[in-house]
Amino acid sequence: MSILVDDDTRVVVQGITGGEGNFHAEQMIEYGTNVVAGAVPGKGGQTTAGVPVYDTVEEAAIEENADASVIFVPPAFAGDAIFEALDAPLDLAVAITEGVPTQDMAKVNKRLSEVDTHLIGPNCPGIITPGESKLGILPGNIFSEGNVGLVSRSGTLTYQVVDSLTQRGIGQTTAVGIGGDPIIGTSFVDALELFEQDDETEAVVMCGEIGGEDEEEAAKFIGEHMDTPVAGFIAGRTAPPGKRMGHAGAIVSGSGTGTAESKIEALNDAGVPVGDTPEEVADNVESFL
Amino acid sequence: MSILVDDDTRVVVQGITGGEGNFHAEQMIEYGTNVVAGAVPGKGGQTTAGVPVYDTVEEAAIEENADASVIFVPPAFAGDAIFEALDAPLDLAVAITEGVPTQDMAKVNKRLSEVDTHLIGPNCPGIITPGESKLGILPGNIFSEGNVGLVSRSGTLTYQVVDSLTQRGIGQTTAVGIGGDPIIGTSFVDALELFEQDDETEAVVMCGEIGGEDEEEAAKFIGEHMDTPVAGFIAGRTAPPGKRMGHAGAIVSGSGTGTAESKIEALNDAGVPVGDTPEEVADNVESFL
Amino acid sequence: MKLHEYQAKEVFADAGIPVPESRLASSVEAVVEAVGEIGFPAAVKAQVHVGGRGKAGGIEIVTSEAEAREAAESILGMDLKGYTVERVLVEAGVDFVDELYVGVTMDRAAGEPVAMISTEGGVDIETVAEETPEAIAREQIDPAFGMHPYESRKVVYEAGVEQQFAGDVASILRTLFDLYEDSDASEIEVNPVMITSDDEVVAADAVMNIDDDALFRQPELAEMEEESFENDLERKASEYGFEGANYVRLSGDVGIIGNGAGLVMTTLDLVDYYGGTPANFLDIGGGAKAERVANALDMVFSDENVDSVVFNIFGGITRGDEVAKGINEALEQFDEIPKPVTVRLAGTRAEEGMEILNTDLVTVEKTLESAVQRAVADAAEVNE
Amino acid sequence: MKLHEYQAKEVFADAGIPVPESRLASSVEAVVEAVGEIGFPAAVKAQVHVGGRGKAGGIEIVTSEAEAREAAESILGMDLKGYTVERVLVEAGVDFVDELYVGVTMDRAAGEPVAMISTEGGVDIETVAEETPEAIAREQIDPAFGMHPYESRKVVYEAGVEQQFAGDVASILRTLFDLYEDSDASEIEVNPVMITSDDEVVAADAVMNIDDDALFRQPELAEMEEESFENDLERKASEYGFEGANYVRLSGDVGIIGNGAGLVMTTLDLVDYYGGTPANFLDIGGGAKAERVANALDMVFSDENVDSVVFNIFGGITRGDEVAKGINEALEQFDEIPKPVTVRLAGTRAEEGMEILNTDLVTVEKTLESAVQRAVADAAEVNE
Repeated sequence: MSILVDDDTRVVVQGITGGEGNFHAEQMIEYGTNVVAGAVPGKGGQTTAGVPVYDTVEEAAIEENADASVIFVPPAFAGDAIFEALDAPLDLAVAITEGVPTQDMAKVNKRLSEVDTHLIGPNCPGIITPGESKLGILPGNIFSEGNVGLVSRSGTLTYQVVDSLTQRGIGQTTAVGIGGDPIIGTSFVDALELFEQDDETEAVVMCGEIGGEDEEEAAKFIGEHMDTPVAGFIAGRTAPPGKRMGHAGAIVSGSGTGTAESKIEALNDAGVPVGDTPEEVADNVESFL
Repeated sequence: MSILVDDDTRVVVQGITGGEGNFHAEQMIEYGTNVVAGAVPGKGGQTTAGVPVYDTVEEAAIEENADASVIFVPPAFAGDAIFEALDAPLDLAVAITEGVPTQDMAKVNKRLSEVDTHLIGPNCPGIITPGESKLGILPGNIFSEGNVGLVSRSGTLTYQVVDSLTQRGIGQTTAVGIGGDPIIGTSFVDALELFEQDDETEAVVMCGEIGGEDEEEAAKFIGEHMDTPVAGFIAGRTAPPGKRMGHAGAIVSGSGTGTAESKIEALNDAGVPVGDTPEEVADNVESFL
Repeated sequence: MKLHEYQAKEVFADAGIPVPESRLASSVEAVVEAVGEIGFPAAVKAQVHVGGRGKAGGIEIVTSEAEAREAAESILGMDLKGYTVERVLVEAGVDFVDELYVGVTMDRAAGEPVAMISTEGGVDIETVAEETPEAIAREQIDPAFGMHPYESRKVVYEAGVEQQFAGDVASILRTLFDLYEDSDASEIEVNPVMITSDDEVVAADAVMNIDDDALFRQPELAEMEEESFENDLERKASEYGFEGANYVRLSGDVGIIGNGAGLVMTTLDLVDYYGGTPANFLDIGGGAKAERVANALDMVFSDENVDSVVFNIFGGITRGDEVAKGINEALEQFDEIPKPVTVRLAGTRAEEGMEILNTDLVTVEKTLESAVQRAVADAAEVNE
Repeated sequence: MKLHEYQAKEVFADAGIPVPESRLASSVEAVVEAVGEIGFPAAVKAQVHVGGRGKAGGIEIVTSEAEAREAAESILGMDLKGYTVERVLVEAGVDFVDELYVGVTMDRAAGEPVAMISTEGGVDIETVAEETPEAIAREQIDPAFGMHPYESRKVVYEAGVEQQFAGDVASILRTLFDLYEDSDASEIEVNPVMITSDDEVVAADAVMNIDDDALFRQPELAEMEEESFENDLERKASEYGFEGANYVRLSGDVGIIGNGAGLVMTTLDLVDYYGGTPANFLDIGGGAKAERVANALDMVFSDENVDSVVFNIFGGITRGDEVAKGINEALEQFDEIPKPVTVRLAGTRAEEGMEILNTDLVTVEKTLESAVQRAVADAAEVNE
């Protein structure tokens, strides 16, 4: 079992003819992902990375029965690409693009309330169900099949934790990078809910960071609705207020909301141990199994 | 029984300090309508037509338990006034204003899909449940209590038909003028559905006119879902294509859609007799009772 | 309000849509001068609000000064479906290899704008819509968001526009949609958009109708209205405030005045039902005072086709006594009543109104049916 | 990107929001000249991106030329919370009777903008938000529709703005919201909006932060960025393309470079955890090539506070060999390595990278923990 993606997921790559899109389409196919099409306006009829390219996502959905997309489209056009995926309609859209203007995402967020599509990202590494399907840029080789779910706002931090787990022989059901932007599609709560419902997921790792209140809401959800144990990590403990740390969403406001302390306290209150180092997180997961 | 409004309806008048708003607020109160407040930005704290005025509709809804509004606001501000009523939120908003820009109504229409409020109008005479409550500008004296429901795109045409009915001793449950604009809140189908559900309504008069496809949809609804008999009328049989007849919505497009013939045929097919004159409509209603 | 082709093209050009070079001309000499500047071939196009100008002889392609002069002489002043041509647009001829239809209008049933493209351009799109509706690609646009770029591409590709031109056509569609919103248009269409022999994409015709109810916030477009009037009656209707199609001239001989669009339409229908022909639709609206009533009468009397007049008022907010006063005032100015007037008053203060009415000047009828019958009979008498 | 007060006020004034008359000055003489034109009283306000300028001595009210000169001499060149004041805004003093807070920002949890007004203006709004949140009226705005006029009125009335000024304040709020959308702002606030003794409503301060990710479509605002840099390091970061807060200077002595915001933050946290203090946050992003890596090293070396550097790379799309090449290239330029560098590589091509690295120039550590501990120890050694 897994969440959101598996062997059957039929993927269209938006922006497949671009450098990044092309490279990662090939990487995904190599990993075993069922990439069925590309979508790039004006490039319909071509073949790239061995799959047919269509001018619109809708055509790819109709002609190739695609039900998910991965979006490698420059920031200026990424909002539009997400709207196109939602309207196709697909079941899942994974937006890798970093640097999508926040107000574009506010509009996307409004549309998300009107449709049934899951959006992951933007500014995220994607989602992987080890051994089955990978949608995004995650390095497949560090993942292994197993029973731990993982959800994170950060890409490379995820790799760090996964690497520790895999080296200890602890595999993963699904790992999802939800992205580091202020407004994103799938939230911690959304992902945790799916992991809670997944029979094979026996423990979950949640890597949060400073900024926003998503971790606090997740803590509340864990406390009230989850039986599956969760091990936490929060990056950005040393970040001073008012300074954005790389991720557009990683900023402690002047009024002190979004601090690491608040998030760690909320998680601890919900019974979630929060590691001081990535290795400690792996220790905590090991103790659950 | 009745539809949408009755003795208990608590009405706020938007634009009550304007000439029309003030005059009709007094007329409504005189008729017995439960007018509980006015709402006019910048006039909060005043008393007009014997009721307190608030700066916002929300305040009127909270302070006076208003659940419906009648909107007498100039066209440039009417779209905003409707949004305010929907957001308050009220159960019913009746927009009397004529000349609301169509694109403002397209936006209102989108918002209507997101809320539970009934909107009647704009560009309509309002709604009346004889002997109980009147929201709008209809002349109360021509109506009488009884068992015939009436729905119409036109104001004075409604009066003409109601007058015939009342003179024959045939009273009305509720009469609703849905308005003559291309985009309106409550449609024929909406009103017919409510009349069908109303136990006291034994027959319905539906006065349509050229333009759009609302009458055709109503005919379909009547044929498939209504037991209550309906007598029809269609104004504008002699209107040439491409000429708008007063109402912004009353126009037969060049391609021939929205013609009186199409509407009459659809109604006849649904078993609805369509009178050639208003008197014939009254004859048809009389034959149902 | 309908813009003329030359007005709409000005708006298009300002928004960055490519249009052929052109000059407006209202004399033969101006046409000759214009072709001198523009070169040949050129099109001389009548500027009147009439569909199918080409078939009716309102558009000619000229390849020499002599032909231009000839075309100008034949088109300027010609009667085109009842309208006199006072202006022509002289436009550079376009050597095209393909024609598209591109338009934006309001889908009433959905309450949303709809964008349309068809590769069956250059012909009557309404015929296409009836006979081969699948040849028109349509995309409904959420009015809260406006048109997303992907939506413009979707409709372009669905219509089957060649890939080479897809970007340009999508860009024109987006600009048209933005104009549609920004100008409070009720309809914008370009038929045809031409693909030229050197692979340019050009708007060769232009239809742009503005929502009358939104002109108050479109001052630049409202200024164009004066030039868009086709005759004195339209100008007079605007001066009297019978705008927004509250006065519509028709071709019959019974003048009709009433309050409320539905009731006036019904009065027209009854004139027809009783064997007459309506000369106009005139809705004085709700709560009209005496002056407005008098203006309405003057409006209808000004139409030389009118042989009799019927007034049909059902008072709600309109008061019968005010209407009666207006009718008396208007008619008392005349030594002799120009056309027979029949009046039917009902509703608010109808009794008082009927008492006030000067029955030396008008005929009073009690019912709608009898009033219409009387007016039809009066008109028939004039025509005998 | 944060606009300076004088930049934001230019934007406000262009949008029609009333602001006091003002001049920008970067010398004492220019300040004296400015007060000569503007008159007294006047405010001399330091233009640096620091909160609480007033309390820190960065704002003075002057009532004579002598006072203006004195204020200019004291403020220009002063150190305000680590920033050197290079420019002051000289502004007409406003005689106010009341102060409001008016702002628009993004409500992250809701994913919608939120408009705020408080009658507790003029003081730190974040203190108000914590201590008396009910004193701030808030209204979430649907980003698809934008702000409806009624929404601006609602928040104005809910905040308890006096009816006399409600219209003007609502109008300022609507203009601010339109600016927020049109400028891709992440935050706009005016604190205070002043109600003057002659019943005018004036924006007396101005905060406007622009979404870095949207600067590509805000060319006019992007041009203001150059003037908004506070020091050479910020300018250098922008030149190297470490924009969007990928380089953030802090106050410690361990320089930190890594790939991916979460991992870099974690590295900072570990530096702290092991007893060190981070000098900066520097994220080279995904897939960095050798040149970018070299630039990152130069960036960190340029900070005089830095005593040691730790590189932490977990390669996904970033390749360890590329990173190693960049580190070698950067360090081989020096006769002597300016500060000790510790490198930890993991993930894609980490093995190859570790083989490439010149261990004469850097220390290689196998784990994140050991690398951080080493860098902390190196910095401690310098400070002994």
